[in-house]
Amino acid sequence: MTQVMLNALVVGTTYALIALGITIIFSIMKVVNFAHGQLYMIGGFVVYYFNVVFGLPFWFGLVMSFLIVGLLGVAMELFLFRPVMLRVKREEVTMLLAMGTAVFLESLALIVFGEKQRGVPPIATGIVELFGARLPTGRIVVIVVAAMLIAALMAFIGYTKTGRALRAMAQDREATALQGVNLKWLSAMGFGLGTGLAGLSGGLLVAIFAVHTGAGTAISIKAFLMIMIGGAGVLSGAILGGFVLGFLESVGYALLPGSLTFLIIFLIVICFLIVRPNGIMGKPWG
Amino acid sequence: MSAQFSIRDLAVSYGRVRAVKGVSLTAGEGQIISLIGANGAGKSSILRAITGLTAPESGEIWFDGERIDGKGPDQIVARGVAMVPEGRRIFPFMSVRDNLLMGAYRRKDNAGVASDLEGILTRFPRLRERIRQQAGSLSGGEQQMVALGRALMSKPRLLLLDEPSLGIAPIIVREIARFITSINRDNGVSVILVEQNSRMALKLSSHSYVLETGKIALSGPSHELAENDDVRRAYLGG
Amino acid sequence: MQKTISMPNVNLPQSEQRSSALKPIGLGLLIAAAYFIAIPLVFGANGYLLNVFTTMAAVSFISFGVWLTFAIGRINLAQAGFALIGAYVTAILVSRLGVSFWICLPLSGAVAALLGGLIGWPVLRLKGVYFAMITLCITEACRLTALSFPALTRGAQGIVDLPLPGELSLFGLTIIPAFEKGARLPFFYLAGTLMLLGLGFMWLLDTSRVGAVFRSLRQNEDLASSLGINVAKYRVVAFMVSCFYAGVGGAFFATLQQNVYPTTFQVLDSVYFMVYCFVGGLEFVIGPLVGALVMMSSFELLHEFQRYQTVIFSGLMILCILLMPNGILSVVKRSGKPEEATNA
Amino acid sequence: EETLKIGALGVMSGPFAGWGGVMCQTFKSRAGMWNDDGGVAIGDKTYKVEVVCVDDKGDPKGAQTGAEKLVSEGVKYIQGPNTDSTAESAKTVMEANGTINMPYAFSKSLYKAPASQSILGMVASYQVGPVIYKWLMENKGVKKIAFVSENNADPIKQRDEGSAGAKALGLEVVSDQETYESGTTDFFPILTKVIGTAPDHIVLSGVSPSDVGPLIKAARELGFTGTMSTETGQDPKAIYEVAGDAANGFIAAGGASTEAIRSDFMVKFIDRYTKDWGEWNDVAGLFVYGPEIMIQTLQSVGPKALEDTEAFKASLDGFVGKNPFLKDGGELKYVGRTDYGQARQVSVPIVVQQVENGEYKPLFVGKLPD
Amino acid sequence: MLEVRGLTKIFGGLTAVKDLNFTLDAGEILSIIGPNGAGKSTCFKLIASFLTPTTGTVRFNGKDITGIGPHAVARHGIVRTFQENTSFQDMTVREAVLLGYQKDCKASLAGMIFRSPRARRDEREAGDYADHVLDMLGMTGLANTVSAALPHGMLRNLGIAVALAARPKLILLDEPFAGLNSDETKRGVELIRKIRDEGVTPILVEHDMTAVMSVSERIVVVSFGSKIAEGTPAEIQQNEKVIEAYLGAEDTEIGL
Ligand SMILES: Nc1ncnc2c1ncn2[C@@H]1O[C@H](COP(=O)(O)OP(=O)(O)OP(=O)(O)O)[C@@H](O)[C@H]1O
Ligand SMILES: Nc1ncnc2c1ncn2[C@@H]1O[C@H](COP(=O)(O)OP(=O)(O)OP(=O)(O)O)[C@@H](O)[C@H]1O
Ligand SMILES: [Mg+2]
Ligand SMILES: [Mg+2]
Repeated sequence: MTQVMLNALVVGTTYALIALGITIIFSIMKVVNFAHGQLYMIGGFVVYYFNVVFGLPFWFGLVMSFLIVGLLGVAMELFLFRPVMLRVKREEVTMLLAMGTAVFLESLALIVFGEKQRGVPPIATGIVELFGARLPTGRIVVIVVAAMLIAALMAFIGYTKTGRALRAMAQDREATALQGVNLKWLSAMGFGLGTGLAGLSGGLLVAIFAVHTGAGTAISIKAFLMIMIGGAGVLSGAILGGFVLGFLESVGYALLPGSLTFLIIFLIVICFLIVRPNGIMGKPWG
Repeated sequence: MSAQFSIRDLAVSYGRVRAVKGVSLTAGEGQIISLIGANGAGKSSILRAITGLTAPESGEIWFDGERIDGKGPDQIVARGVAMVPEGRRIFPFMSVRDNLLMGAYRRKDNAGVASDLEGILTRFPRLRERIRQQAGSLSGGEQQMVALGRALMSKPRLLLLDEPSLGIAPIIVREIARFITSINRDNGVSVILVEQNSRMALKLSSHSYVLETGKIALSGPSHELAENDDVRRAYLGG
Repeated sequence: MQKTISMPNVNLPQSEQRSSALKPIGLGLLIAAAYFIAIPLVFGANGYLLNVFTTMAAVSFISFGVWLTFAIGRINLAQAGFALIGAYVTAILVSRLGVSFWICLPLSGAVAALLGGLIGWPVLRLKGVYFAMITLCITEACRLTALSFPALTRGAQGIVDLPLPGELSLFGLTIIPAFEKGARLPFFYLAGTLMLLGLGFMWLLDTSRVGAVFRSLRQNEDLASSLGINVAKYRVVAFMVSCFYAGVGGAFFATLQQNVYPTTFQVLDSVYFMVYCFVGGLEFVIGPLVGALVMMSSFELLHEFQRYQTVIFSGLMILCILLMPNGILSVVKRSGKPEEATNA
Repeated sequence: EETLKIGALGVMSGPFAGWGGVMCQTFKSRAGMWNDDGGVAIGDKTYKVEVVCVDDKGDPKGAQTGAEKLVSEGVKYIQGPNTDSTAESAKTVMEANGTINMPYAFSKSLYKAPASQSILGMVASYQVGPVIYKWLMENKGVKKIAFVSENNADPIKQRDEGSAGAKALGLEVVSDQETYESGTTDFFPILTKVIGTAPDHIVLSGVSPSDVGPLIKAARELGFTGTMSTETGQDPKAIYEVAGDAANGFIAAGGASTEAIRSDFMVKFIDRYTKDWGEWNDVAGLFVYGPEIMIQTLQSVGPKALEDTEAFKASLDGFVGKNPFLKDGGELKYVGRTDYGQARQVSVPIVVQQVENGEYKPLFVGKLPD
Repeated sequence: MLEVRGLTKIFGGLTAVKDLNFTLDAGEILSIIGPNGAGKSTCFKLIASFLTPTTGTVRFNGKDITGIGPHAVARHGIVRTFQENTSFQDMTVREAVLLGYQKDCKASLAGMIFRSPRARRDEREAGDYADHVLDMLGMTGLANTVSAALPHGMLRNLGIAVALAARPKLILLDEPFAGLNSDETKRGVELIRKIRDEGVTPILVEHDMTAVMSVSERIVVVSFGSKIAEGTPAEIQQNEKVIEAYLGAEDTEIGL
């Protein structure tokens, strides 16, 4: 059972990291970024290319995965989402745009990166035994880094001026503009931050998992599940949702037949949302 | 009295709807002027054009000898214009403190920000009690105080107020009125006040403009307008 | 200020509406005639094109349902799930009990609608992304259920080699002859008929008072309920109609492909049903049809580009959204009521 | 000079692009080699081979439309599709139009009468599975076996068949109900339970290429010391890259590209594929048999088969070709009478191999039942 | 006609409405006033069944209608308007008002879709009634304007028009004069009298004291969720508690 709990911790931390980026974008732009998984995947490939193909250090690749995918997000905001949002009658259209982007990125990645599964050399070797459970050192490094990233992001959003402005923008764009905030710049930055986090999580997790061009959609769907559980648009909700899903998945696999685990998780989520339509803490950026 | 602020021939349109059709007005430094007029007369549209939320169709807006129309809200705010928008528009899921600090977004002098925050909390003791509370859970009057305080945090030299008494209990309306006179008197902030409560508007301001369907129908010193028969009938209830 | 202008004839707007109703009906019949006669004449021998049109028609039929849920302001990603349910109902009844396809077709719709009603009742309280995501969960749950209960669905084995539709006769009179192996035309006509019936019903619904009520739900449920409109009832009705379309469409596809697998309809299908609505234009009843036509035909046309097909396809899709964010039809026909300057 | 248009229909985008995409690329590279040699001679004429790839996106509706498309372009011979559901949907078109296809899917109803147009282009999991298990019992002393698979139709079916095969051999199946969802990143949770049942051997049934590496790595990290295998073709480099040394000893069924057994011709093909697509993928070594035997059969039947697939089908029972990919050569023919009651399978050799430092080392080569 | 007994609503830890009691006779104009956040709107929501009270009952014409749901309450004849501007954004004024008539349509669902004679008759009746309502509110000229393009004041009127189209017996008006100038407010007051004369009993929540004092026949004052006073306008204006909590005293310095 220790192993199951440790699994839940690792899965939960990685999920929380994945859920953060999508939440940021959702809360500031009201865009459900269906391309999140694809950006995650690209982040993984960025690290792979820097680390394995170009032979540079993993950590350098990780920084690059944040920057490159973040810039990609800035471009997406400036050239795709903003012009469309200015002219749409029904804001759901942005969902369609995100979906188109997802398909585009995925098919492009298939041509550029090929169909194979990729991995990077281990960032740490050895395995720690804890009360009879096994925890590879690589995983420890990754979840520590992930936890630090999550904490840093929360601090940034919660206590810096820019973070405060991001939160404000999520609630009322016009009122935010009236405080002297340059919305154009800030929303591009916010979008970039969200996608950058997607890239970063993909880049970080490639160290213990692996990445391939088709991984995106499944990641996106899981990310949606997490933010639904936690409450769409709430940072702490995303983190909580990540941990809850990680826990459900690990414990579910341990106690139930594998084929029923996700069916039951889906049913739990459906029932839960019926009872609590806004997730655990559904308010924008509480 | 120098004209710190002036508008010339401003026109604002929403699609095919022409909301403001050639309005000119001026405000001197340290003056309170008011805009009154029927519903849909275009009062809010003028304020939105001044802060750059809505791009004017034509006309000029001058502030401190500089033309500011066509600039973005961020630049206009940076020049010392602040607005309390219609319906308060506070950030409901942020604490009162964060709401107030948002007002100081443009400012770099952290010490000054801290002391101004202190000043506002002293002026509105009720906000001090609720400093950590989410602003959305405050009552309407308290929210109005947050909106006013937030606008002041940017240290404006021109404050635009869009119907600050809307939906506010009479006792609080008086408090807001006192507040407007005091910041004008003590801090020398110029104010453009848009009000349906014409009595209040004419009392507080030195100069008033009466707007009808996007045009200025009447203007003059407020105490004179208050005596005008047409104004009395249409806006002061007899 | 405001003057009271009395309307000379209160019935005028209605009579106007009725005469203008003739135009779409005429247009519809014209399109139908063209579709049923011209396409077989021109492409009759080409199984591929007939198949494309068949699939397109059936897919747009299913998408009409999604369109209706958009009309009540819900992003519905459960459509593939209910299509899967419809497909399984038909497959099980046809293969195990030998029930006629012609009975199964509406029955599948009814079963899907019934299940949709049961699930929809609580779920429709959700709005926005929450509804979108929960319906996505429903689609996934349908696939997993099909996979996990082999006693009923044969699970991973799928139900294969379904018979083609037999003849439909009434009082000894053959209305529809039995489908022949490999013949594409019968399916083409069946799908076309479904599509036109589906479209016609949607149009009737949309222009009726019920359509207005649905639109009011999208714009403001609280206000609608304060007026005595049973919001819960109407949205469940809309959802059930939507599920009925899905069920019938699913049954059609099961028969067209003569097999059903848990993967026959999955999340991606739900997404595409929704995409067709968007691409055509959410304001227009015929939107899903136009969307499906444009998207599916352009994907087929881009086949030339081989491994760049999907990239170009999605690139064009993005471009299309950039240029026509309100759907293709919004460009063809300027929508909306005349904006009138107010004279306050 | 005429062209011979041949199709490839399969999933070439999305998570399973590794199947159909490689199938299409293999076919194109092989066709390029034929064309460089001046084309293939059938009867008196030589034909340039033109490969038309159609992406069905893994969607049964797409597979049907795609099959119709190929038929309408006059294609009579098709490689693919790659999954049961797409193959079943394409089947309706194949049977109605008399088109031959070679699915890489294991659903038996594709190959059993009354179906007659589909030929299984590879070794089915239920054929290679027992062979591997038997070898493991005899050489590694495996007694307890566990199965893990993705929660999807094809893998689950392969798992069920594998499990039945293992039981028939007298193995104790300690776990065969554990599945993971498509797109799982962390396999610790699912493997924790499987390893908890203390198997000697774990079979990854129908595992998608993207999941093998992570699965192996996770199993080893969880302290699993037994053996592992899969029945589908996998690329050893990719596995090694992800799992590192943990990948060593992993057993997979494969094509004929391992150094120890491949012919010079295979090397030439590998070079060609690498030149065309940038990197060799070992799965291509599986897909290359289909086009090969297809063309060889056409050559042996002659021009009439180009128009009429009945002639092609009639020749299946007697056809004997040669296998150019193995060092030892050998025959290529159609088998499947035991499993399907008619000759509807390519007699691909059962090459069982083991990963060693990113390369395959063959363990043994088996033969399909007739 | 309306009887509110022991109405209490608790949100989390906050008691928004506390043990509120009042009654209302048909044809009487009642106003509810009180400081911001006193629970006036919440009280309306409780009566209109948008919220379910924690305890207490609402009876209408002798029937218990507590918590039966907004549409059911509307069918009993109680319709509310909203404090914020609320409309069907994309509909024209007339379309919105037509929709208000929905609950009185007698055709079945299928009948409406397939245009049964009954449905066509409904449509005619709805049209006539909509025109009547628009005429009454002086909005006939705006019939074909899209709601979203209306100025604030007209939106408030539209809210009332749509509510009236539902043919209520009791109409709950939440700040109907907010943002109207005194001339418009005066006409609003007239309108309320007219509504009453047509047999619809209005209850108002309003901060515009001039209007409240002139239109109301009785006033209920709430503060922190409980009733602190009740009486005629004249009584209320003199009530110390009300002045302290709500009205305040004139400030000579600013002259208000
Ligand atoms: N976003 C918009 N789209 C279309 N028309 C608009 C929009 N905003 C305002 N209008 C129109 O512009 C005109 C002026 O509106 P504005 O809000 O400036 O008036 P106002 O004087 O502030 O009125 P109020 O007292 O109601 O606040 C109105 O006729 C209104 O219908
Ligand atoms: N859904 C809710 N959840 C939590 N608190 C609420 C909710 N609705 C209202 N409240 C609180 O209940 C109290 C009463 O609110 P209400 O809206 O009834 O006041 P009001 O008397 O209408 O004030 P105003 O005159 O400003 O409109 C307020 O403190 C408000 O914050
Ligand atoms: Mg205004
Ligand atoms: Mg209120």
